[in-house]
Amino acid sequence: MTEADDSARERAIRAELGAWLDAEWSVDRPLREWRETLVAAGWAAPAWPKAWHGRDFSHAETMVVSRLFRERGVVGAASTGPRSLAAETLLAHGSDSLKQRYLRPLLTGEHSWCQLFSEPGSGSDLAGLTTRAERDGSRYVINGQKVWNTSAHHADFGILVARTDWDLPKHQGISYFVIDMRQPGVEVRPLRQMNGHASFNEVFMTDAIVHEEDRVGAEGEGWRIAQTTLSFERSGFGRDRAADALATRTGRIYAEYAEEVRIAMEPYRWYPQRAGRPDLLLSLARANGRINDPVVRQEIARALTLAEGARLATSQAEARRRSGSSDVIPGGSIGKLAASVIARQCSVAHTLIAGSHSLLAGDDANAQGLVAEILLSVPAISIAGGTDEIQRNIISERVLGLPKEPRFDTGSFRDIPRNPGRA
Amino acid sequence: MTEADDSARERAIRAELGAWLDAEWSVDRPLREWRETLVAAGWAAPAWPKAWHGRDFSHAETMVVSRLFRERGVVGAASTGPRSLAAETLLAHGSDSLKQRYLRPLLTGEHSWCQLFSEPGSGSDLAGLTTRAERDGSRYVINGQKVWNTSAHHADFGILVARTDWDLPKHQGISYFVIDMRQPGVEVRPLRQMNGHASFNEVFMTDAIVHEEDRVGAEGEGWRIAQTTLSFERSGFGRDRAADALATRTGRIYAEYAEEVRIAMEPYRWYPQRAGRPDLLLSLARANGRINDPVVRQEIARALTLAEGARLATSQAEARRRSGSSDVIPGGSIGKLAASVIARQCSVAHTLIAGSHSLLAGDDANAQGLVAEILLSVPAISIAGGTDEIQRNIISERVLGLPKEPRFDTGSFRDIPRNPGRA
Amino acid sequence: MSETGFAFSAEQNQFRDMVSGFFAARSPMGRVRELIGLGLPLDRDTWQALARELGAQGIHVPERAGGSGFGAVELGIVMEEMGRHLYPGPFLSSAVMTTSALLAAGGDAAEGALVALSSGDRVGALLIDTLDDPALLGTGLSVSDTGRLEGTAPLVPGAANADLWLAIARDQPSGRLGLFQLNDAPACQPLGSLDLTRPLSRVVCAGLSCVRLAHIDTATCERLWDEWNVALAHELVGAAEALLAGTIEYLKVRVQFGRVIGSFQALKHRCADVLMEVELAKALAREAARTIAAGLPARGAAAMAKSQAADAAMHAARAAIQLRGGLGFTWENDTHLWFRRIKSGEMLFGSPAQQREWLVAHLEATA
Amino acid sequence: MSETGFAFSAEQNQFRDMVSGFFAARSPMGRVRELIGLGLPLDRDTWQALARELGAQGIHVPERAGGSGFGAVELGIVMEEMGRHLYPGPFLSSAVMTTSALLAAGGDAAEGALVALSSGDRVGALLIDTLDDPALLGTGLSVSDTGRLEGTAPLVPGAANADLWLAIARDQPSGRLGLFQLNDAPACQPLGSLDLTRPLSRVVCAGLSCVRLAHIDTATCERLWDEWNVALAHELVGAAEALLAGTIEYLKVRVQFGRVIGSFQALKHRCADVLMEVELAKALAREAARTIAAGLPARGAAAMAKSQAADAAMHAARAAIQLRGGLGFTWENDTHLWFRRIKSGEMLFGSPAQQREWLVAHLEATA
Repeated sequence: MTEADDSARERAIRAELGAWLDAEWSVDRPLREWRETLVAAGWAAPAWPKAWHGRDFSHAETMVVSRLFRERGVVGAASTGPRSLAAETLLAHGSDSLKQRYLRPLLTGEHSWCQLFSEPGSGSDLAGLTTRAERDGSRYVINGQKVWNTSAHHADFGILVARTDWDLPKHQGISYFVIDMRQPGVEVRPLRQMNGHASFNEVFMTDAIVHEEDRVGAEGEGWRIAQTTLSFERSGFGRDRAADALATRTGRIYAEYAEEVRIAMEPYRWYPQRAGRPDLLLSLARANGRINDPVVRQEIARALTLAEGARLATSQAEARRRSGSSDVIPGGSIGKLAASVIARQCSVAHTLIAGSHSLLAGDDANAQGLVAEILLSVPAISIAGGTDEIQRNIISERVLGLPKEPRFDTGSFRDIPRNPGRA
Repeated sequence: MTEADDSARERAIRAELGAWLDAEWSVDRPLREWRETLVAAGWAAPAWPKAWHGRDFSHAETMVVSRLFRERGVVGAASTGPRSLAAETLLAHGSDSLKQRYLRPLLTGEHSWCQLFSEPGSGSDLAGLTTRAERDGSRYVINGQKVWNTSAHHADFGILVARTDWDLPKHQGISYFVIDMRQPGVEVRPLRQMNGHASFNEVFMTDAIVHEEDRVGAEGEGWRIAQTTLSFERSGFGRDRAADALATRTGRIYAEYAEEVRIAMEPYRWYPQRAGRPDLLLSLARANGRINDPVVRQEIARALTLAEGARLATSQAEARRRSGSSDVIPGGSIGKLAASVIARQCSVAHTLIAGSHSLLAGDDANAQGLVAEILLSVPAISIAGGTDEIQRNIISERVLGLPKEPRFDTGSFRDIPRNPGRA
Repeated sequence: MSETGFAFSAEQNQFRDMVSGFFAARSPMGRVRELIGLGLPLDRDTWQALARELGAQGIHVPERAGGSGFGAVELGIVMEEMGRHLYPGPFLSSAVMTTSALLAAGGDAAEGALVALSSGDRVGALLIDTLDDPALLGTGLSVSDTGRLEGTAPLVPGAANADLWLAIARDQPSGRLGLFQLNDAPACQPLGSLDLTRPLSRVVCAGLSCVRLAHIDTATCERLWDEWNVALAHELVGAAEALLAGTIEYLKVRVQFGRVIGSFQALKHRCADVLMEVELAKALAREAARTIAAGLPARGAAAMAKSQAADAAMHAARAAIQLRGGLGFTWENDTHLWFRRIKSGEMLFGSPAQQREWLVAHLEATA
Repeated sequence: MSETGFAFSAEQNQFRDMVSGFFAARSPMGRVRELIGLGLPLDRDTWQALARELGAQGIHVPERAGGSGFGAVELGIVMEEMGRHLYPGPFLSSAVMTTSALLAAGGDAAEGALVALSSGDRVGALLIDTLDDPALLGTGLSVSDTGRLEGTAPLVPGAANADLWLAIARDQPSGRLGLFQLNDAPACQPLGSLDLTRPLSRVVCAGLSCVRLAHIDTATCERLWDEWNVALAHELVGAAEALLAGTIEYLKVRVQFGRVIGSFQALKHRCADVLMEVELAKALAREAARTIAAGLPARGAAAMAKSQAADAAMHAARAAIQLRGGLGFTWENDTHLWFRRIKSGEMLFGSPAQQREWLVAHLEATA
């Protein structure tokens, strides 16, 4: 398309959507009811196929819709938490029956979702999972334990990977399911972290039931399908963070939306601290009277330099990608590894700045306890979402082309050494 | 023995040796002639067997001899360079013929020795050596290249490991030889390091000849015998460094001895710089006016703390060993790894102290060029005598009991992947 | 600095085994967790058994003052095992800080308090106006000419368990520093603390009646700081060794990708580095204790021991969390309790950076 | 600091390929070694071809002064490739230091010199009394009221090859800093230099006749320093990338213990860390060049770029030596030539620690 075409298309979308919003949008409507209308009209997820609540819009066209929503303060489809992961995976791999049953209530926010992938016995080695899905006629009986399940305590459904065949090689015996979380065989327990927050859950499945039609893809296709979920997760969920601002507006629908966001975002409250808060270093050093200490200044400068370097590396890579250059290092592993280094350097600097005040936590502490929360949260950043060690493997193998680690997990899964567990 | 016995024995030795020295020792004797006398009388290496120039003395008895030599300023047997390595190995594993031919001229200093172990293709993996020793009647024909051979350029003989059987597993096909360095098939080339010194050599062997009677031990025993040499090398050669002080005295024999020491020690001139010279940090910081810079002080303190910690760790381990405690971490790997960390930290501190003067080298530079030599020598300490990586393997496997690296070098040596080389 | 190394005697090694056995039996991690859950009340039985069976609280107190008559080396042994087992009693505040202050003050007046503390009958706390730098002592607490203590001790370890109170404050008429004993317990405000086994309080003193035990000079204050830092260095070493041992144990059994993760070279090498750092810290801590026990100047030795121990222990703690993956970040796993204790050990009585500055200042002053 | 990233244009990428190809063809390592062996004489053919074919020496000089009319971004490209190929010509001293000083001075008088330098006909050197800190400029060199330059420039890069001389000195009657052009070549004393591809000289000026091109102020001096540091940051990035690439190549072929050593996890991870550090340095260097090219204040950007580039490159150099084992420590292996160049890049115009101090000072001054 030429630029002229682009702008004609933009005007057309704005005209159609504008007229529709004039007719339908009101801050006084109940949130759920509004979203039913939105989904029915195909404006909830315009990038989705026409057959499934969407309009087959291009990325650029979808941006026009988001922009107009933002301008008019319109609340969009439910997109918080693992909902989007489930939606994208179902769209890509789900049967019509699955799409039929789950996509609409997912968009309206009627159903909340969670992700059941990691297990206590398989962290870095996700494909080593041992949760069992045993066929019993037209259903599967699920036994096993999952962990690090954000929002599982209020989820209606979960996307689940479990092992259906123990004789095949590890990646081939896995299947992908939608599981009903509101059944007796599923128990959700909160999992508290060292920083005191309980952002995750453990999920125990004991003879839990999944019906055959809730399997996504064929048996044994689970690992391949999970890659869709994981790559979407790595890309940052596609969540429209700009929409969070709506939560502060007044009006019935905003209040309901704010509550939805509050619940969904609760587990992520400490995430900024996990990254080390380089933004606070100078102001805290000033406030604590340490800004003129040359040793403190060195540590602050190190942190700020690393943080700015990582920010620029990302934005320049993005610009190169946009310009079609081939000089782009694939994957986010370098950024992820840098984030760990930055956060640790911030920890060092914050400790030095706070002095003996870093002994305190909570309301009694410096900066409303943020420094203590930083010190206790930073250790997570080099673990969650793939440890530093895994990132270094990826960088050295996929980017630098060094040989892979020798493998000890080929052949039938049954014969591979693994951690003792329930399954 | 009781303490009383000890002291009676000490008096007896001192009496016998004292009388002998009164008769024989003179600073005006030629060095070689004096040593012939010394060896003949069994005072050159009293710890050695009576059959081989010694007196079967215990460690304590030997110390009495050294002490008296020191008191009287007596020059002892030749012990510089790789001589001691050859001597200890021959004593432990050599045939009578070998001992007969080599031990005496080794003690008198008539013969100089070198060690031919490392190869360009096998550094960390010494047992992967590919120098060939092919039998030809009663002799072996040697082809291959050795490297890092200190003093090879003036050595008369070398202790050599070479492969005699390519079908056995790698450690089993190696044999140990004494090679005559003064033959046409042996070419010695100096090897210059990045710091400008040429302390080592490369040795090229092309159809060099070793006679059967110069094999040490049986064919295929080379690896086991080399362990004797290596463990003696790790223990620090057993060289009497206190004797170096004699080199500064006046008198004919001291002048000859000084020349012997000068030649032997030439390759080691830069070794103190390799260790980073923590002893110079404070004085250089004062001299350069940087002593009051808080950032410089941090780096100096780090270096001094590490150096003092390593010194104390060694001396405390020695004290525990003496006291018979089982709480002793085996091997010198921790100290070796610490030495690398200390030297690197010193590099950082020296650079910071010198500022733009660290751009200079040689006589024009700060501290007579020592800082430049430190910066250019420190990289060696984490490589020579076993890389940091090898030390960390040893510590984690032998001290911490973690599993060994998976092995890819079992089976016939012929089938193991190796570096391309001459052999 | 000594030329030759030293090794513990058979008696000292036996004492260490007893201390270690005591904590393993009387204060296992389950019990530590239980006490934390209860808000860390003093387990007086264990505290008194520690005094009765091991004489730990008075290990460095002369026998005439109710102690065992040993010194800094044996105190170091106790602290090292305390760090290893994460004992949560108020040992640092009572047996180290308060007791050392009393020993420094000397005299008959101090002796009564020493007897009470050594026997385990009383638990001491020391009010000071800084935990950072001995040079700042006396800038916040003062005693009027009528014997009234005024001012704030912003961070006081062990206050919640104390029933014998001392303070270092400035004697107002004379302007000299003194060690004072309080006649009544002050009001303590417990503070949210990073270290769950060693919580802090804020103590505001508004005219509390007290008596002066002794005047103390700047050199004595520095000496106290050195002693406390050396004790902490031992605790940090013990904590680091416990974490490393636990990490190794985990690496030997945890399987990923069909192999024990302890076979991955990057993980092995990280453990080797931690061990090396801890070994240097241990050597420095022991030498510093010996220096103090010999009555020699210990400024440099203490600074080196504390900075190396804190850095090594923080590395051990970070590795312990990282190498356990997500597990190490959970509340249920004990690793974070050590992480917190190590962080408090790191920052009490001067950060590693501060110690390094003191080291060079000391070397320059004595050059 | 920009909100969105930038990418090189197709023309800029093409220019980089040309520069890289030029050095690969005209200044391969064999030639670099040869020149070092000869005491590093100027290879005037290559120098002039560099000007003629690529316009490198005047890449950031306006067209009216004989240059190509580009800016700091393109200069950065040249420097990056120069670091990658270890070009040993006097580019930093002539095209960066001297040329930037002339550009800063401006005016007709400077233009003649700019034309001569851009064309490659002349090689410039700049006499300054410090390589550490712009605030120290003018403390050692001064010009008398009769136009005579006095004093010592203790460390002068590129002096041995120069035939056009400038100096920053203090104008004695007025006490103001100025940029001066010398009428005659001064006497140079070559110094033993760590960096074999960029040797230094000492220049003593005893009444050398010179003319003032312009007065310059402190802000201009700082700006020059920023530009030089940003150029060096690019060179350091190029050098680091060359070393990392060579190391990876070696790790892929070198066999020990029956396996390619690049399969050992500890070695792989070290390379990954170096790549990450270099990627951050590259991003900072490019952003800093863009900031300078846009005429924006670059104090912070330059400090970040230089400190990160120097640290990353030193890590790359240490890894390059270490991972080659003994080979990397030999004179015959080229690694040490990069090590030396990186060390000089690290220390010229302010060490990384100094850069960090400047960064915070700048942020505080503009907060």
